Amino acid sequence: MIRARTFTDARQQAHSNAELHWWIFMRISGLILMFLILGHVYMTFIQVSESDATFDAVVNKLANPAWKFYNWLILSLSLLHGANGARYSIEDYVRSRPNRAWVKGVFYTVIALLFAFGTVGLFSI
Amino acid sequence: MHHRYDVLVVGAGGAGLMAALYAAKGNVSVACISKLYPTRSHTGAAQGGIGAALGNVQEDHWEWHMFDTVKGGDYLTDQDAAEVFAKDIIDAVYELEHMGLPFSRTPEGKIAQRKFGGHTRDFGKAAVERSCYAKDRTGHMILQTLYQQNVKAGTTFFNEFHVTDLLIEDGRCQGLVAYELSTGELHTFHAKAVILAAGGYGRVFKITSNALTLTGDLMSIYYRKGLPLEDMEFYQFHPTGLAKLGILVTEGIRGEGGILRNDSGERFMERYAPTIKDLAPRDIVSRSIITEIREGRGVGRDKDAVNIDLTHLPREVIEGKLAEITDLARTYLGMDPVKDLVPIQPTAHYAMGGIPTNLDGLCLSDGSGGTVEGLYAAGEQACVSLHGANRLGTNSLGDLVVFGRRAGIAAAKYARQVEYPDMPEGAQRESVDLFERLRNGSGKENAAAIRKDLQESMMNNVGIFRNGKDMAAQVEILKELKARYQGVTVSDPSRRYNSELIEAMELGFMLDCAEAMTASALNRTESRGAHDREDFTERNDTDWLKHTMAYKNLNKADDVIIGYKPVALKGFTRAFEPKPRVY
Amino acid sequence: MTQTTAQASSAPVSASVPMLQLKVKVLRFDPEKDKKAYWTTYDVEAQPGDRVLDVINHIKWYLEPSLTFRRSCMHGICGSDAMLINGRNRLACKTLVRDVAKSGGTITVEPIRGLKVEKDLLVDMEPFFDSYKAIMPYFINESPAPAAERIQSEEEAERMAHSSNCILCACCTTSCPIFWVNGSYLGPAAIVQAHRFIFDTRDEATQQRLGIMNQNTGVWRCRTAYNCTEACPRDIPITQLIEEVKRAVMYGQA
Amino acid sequence: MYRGREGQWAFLLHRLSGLAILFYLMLHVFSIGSFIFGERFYMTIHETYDLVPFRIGLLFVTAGVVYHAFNGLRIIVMDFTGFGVAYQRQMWYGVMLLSVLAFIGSAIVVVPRILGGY
Ligand SMILES: Cc1cc2nc3c(=O)[nH]c(=O)nc-3n(C[C@H](O)[C@H](O)[C@H](O)COP(=O)(O)OP(=O)(O)OC[C@H]3O[C@@H](n4cnc5c(N)ncnc54)[C@H](O)[C@@H]3O)c2cc1C
Ligand code: HEM
Ligand code: SF4
Ligand code: F3S
Ligand code: FES
Repeated sequence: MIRARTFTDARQQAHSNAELHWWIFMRISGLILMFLILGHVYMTFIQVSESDATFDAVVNKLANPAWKFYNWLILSLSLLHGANGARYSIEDYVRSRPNRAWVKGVFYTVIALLFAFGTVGLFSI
Repeated sequence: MHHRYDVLVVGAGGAGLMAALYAAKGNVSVACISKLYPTRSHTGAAQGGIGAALGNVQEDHWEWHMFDTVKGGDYLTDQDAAEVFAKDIIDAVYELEHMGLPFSRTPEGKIAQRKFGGHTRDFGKAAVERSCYAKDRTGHMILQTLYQQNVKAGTTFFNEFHVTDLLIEDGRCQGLVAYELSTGELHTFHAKAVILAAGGYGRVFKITSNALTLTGDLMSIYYRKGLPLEDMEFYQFHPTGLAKLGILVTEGIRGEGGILRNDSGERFMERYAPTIKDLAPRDIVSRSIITEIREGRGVGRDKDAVNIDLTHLPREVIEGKLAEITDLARTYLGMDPVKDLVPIQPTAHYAMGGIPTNLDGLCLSDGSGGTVEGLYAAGEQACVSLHGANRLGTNSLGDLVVFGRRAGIAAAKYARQVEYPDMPEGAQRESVDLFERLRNGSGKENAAAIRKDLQESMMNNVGIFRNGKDMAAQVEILKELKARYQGVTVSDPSRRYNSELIEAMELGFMLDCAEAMTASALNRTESRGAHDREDFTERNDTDWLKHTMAYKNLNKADDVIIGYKPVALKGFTRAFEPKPRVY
Repeated sequence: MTQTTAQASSAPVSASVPMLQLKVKVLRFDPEKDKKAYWTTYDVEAQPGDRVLDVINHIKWYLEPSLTFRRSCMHGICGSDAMLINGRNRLACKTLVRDVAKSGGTITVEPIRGLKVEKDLLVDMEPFFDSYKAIMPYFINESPAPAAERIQSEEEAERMAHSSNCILCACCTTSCPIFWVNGSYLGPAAIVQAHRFIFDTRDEATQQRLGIMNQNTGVWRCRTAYNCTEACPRDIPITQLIEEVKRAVMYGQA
Repeated sequence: MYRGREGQWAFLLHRLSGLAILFYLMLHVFSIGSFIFGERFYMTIHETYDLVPFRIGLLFVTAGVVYHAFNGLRIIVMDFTGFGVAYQRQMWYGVMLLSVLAFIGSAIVVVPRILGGY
């Protein structure tokens, strides 16, 4: 047996634009990242292997404030973009409410720590 | 389980949903019980449109519509019903529009209308645009819109509940019993008023445009109480259904120039209707097709169809104007009407007869004004005698909304005035017995095999052509089938979702409908409207301008008592004298 | 069927059509007695032009009466018989045997995904209809109606041509990879219904419906996987409609 | 497995590549950022990246980035234009082509290095 939901039931749904804003953010940050990351990959492609990124090479390049900013933009945008993308997945696959809460909590903490760590690193050179 | 509602509606097709809406407006508690989810009801299959004299395209008046309905019904139509109908339907269509139904529009933005067989201006002078439509899915839109409005109104639905018995004592309906498919439980519903709107019973025929679930359940239940079924002999066959499948193909194919051909490619309509050939009326074409098939000139593996040939028409016409048949032929036959001949065959389509009611939908218990208090009926399963001996295209959808609404209003009004009737002792007894027998019998009969035999024999003997000999034979066949039915035992013991049990029960209902239909048809020794007898080819107004009322003889097995009811030959303000029905 | 017109008009249509020998593999489950769903294979003879539903009916009527599924209209209008046929969501009555198997071949039939299986091919449809009801699937216009119809142009009526065609069969929603894992997603069918009203010029509750679509469970969960569009038996361009609703929400909030 | 068509696989790959890149990014930020702990620590981490599995993994990450970036573009075009929905399939094949090219391109650079042992 079903009792049809009424007009007022349906109207009482909460209102928030958060999902819309995240949706727009994913597209805009994606567009910007597209240039930043493909540029980054292209420029560092010659190195290809992480071991080419020697201490000195990295330090030298990051001495330039423009590169600092470039890298910081990548860092923050891609972490936010990636974190929100991962949130989509968590909300889809982690179905039990309590589990979802702590998985999200741990995940956001890791992202925040990484962000702090990366920022400090970038600007401490 | 026990439930109690002021008004109960059985069936959630167009008629049931309309009745539920209006009953709810009458300030009473309402529940709708349906064996299908509401949107699965067969009202959704209707394509053509709903006729109303809006006059959006051309001048039109309700009097003209009333006349067409009466004439279309071969004067067996009750003219008071036709008058109420032709007036009310105008309002009802506007009301559907106000409920949001997405009608197709005229360039001025009004509801679009088109021509349809039998609808004329000026009492038969010329065709008129009267059918209001929403593309080629008017019924679908009506069903969806009415369901939506019920969701809005918060109607309580009991979906996938099969009504198995009506509780009627001393001429008063007290409620009903229903079987819940998901649990196998029987529920008793106690009510002040019950509205029946459970649709047709086309599945008694082998080839039909009706759904597998249209098995005449409530007609049979009514009939089992010794109450009458009216005009059961009138059953409409549509000439063009896809071969084997019975899926309806619009009349437009002939209108656009399609040609019917037999096995040798001959254009056989030249022999039956030399002047207008393939454009002859529905009944003549249906009869001609059947003659060809009977004389062995059919096509197909069983030689039981003829071809419709569109190959001479330009591709644009076929794909543009006949998009629907093109799509159906491609989907179901893998044939392209542009290149291939499409096999078609007449298909059982619509029951004019059913549970007799007065203009408010109140059920009649005999032919002389007796009623069943608190019991109402509407839709295809009811017979207000709007369609008489032959229904006009687009008048059924109108019937649903006009008389569904009237039944809803009347039932709510009645429910407000009365107390709950007492429930009878052991309300569920008959239903329990029915299921006990089907579950625990010892017979080995297969219900599907019996159903197949029923459908084939009805198609052959009480189909488009009827004669005394075949129908008398059918009476015997039905006796045999009913005897075999007693030997049906359901093999699936489960309680939940036991669809085998349901199908077996439905077969029992179908057998009853077939019995009443065959007896009524055998009894009427004339040809009128859809009832065509080879042994009595003329209409006979002196003896037969009356409705048939078929009663089950409760004292003698397999016996049907035939009674009659007068035809209302006058409306409230207009009346049309019976005349020969020529177009 | 590759016969020519000449043959079709003179020879019986299907006399020459051979019967196909098929194996029909059905995923069966009866919670009353089974712990797990299991496959059963039935040998069936069918004509190429038979519907898959005809074949399943045949199995039920003559081979395995307890086989359970929903069906009614037999021609794709009632929306009862959505099933997973050979790995895709289809209406069994709108799928022909010849399109899914050759003679000697196998047809697999499973219940649609993401809804609880009640018995064999029959699933619990309540969650599906609940999401339908959540979008306020009814016309709302509280201003007094005119005596006749509300005027609407042909173009405005055409805006609803696709969305109003939906028969609520659930082929789309149960083919959506997001819905499988996340039942709180309203799903494509509900969004199609919302589209029907959002783009109806006569309706006055557009903002409320856009508000519902704007929620976490609404239109933003769609990841444009297109399974819904491929599955729809009514050829509704569902993904396109969903994208239109996304834009309507976005511009509506701007 | 549901026999979906291009759109289903496009979605699945987009999600997988996105999560993979995120995972890589997290490692990358950690390792690059680790130079604040001094050169020794930094170089130790980076030597482990020289292992063959890491190098091959990088191939896939590169292809994944290219796929995710261009499919992201495809999604944006679908979201904002009717054209995008109509030609989503064709666009997806374009995206796949680019990803394969990127994979081959980086393989040309990386494989000799793996074989050459540096
Ligand atoms: C292919 C086709 C095309 C048509 N085209 C047109 C057209 O263009 N114009 C027109 O005017 N008419 C047309 N008709 C006729 C018209 O559509 C039908 O007569 C009409 O829809 C019947 O509506 P209904 O509400 O009486 O029953 P239905 O819509 O058939 O509904 C019956 C309801 O009763 C319920 N029910 C049945 N038995 C039980 C039970 N035992 N217990 C509980 N519930 C039960 C079912 O669940 C269902 O909800 C067409 C018919 C067909 C088949
Ligand atoms: C390079 C340019 C990039 C573009 C153009 C881009 C674009 C997009 C877009 C448009 C979406 C939304 C998809 C949808 O709503 O269906 C998305 C999702 C996502 N992106 Fe990116 N992105 C880029 C880079 C990245 C990076 C660097 C990461 C990782 C850190 C990342 C991780 C993700 C994840 C995890 C998702 C969620 C996937 C899903 O839910 O299906 N993206 N991306
Ligand atoms: S949109 Fe198509 S697939 Fe989805 S429920 Fe409606 S008709 Fe079925
Ligand atoms: S399948 Fe699902 S993700 Fe969107 S495009 Fe269809 S709803
Ligand atoms: S049985 Fe009605 S849609 Fe298939």
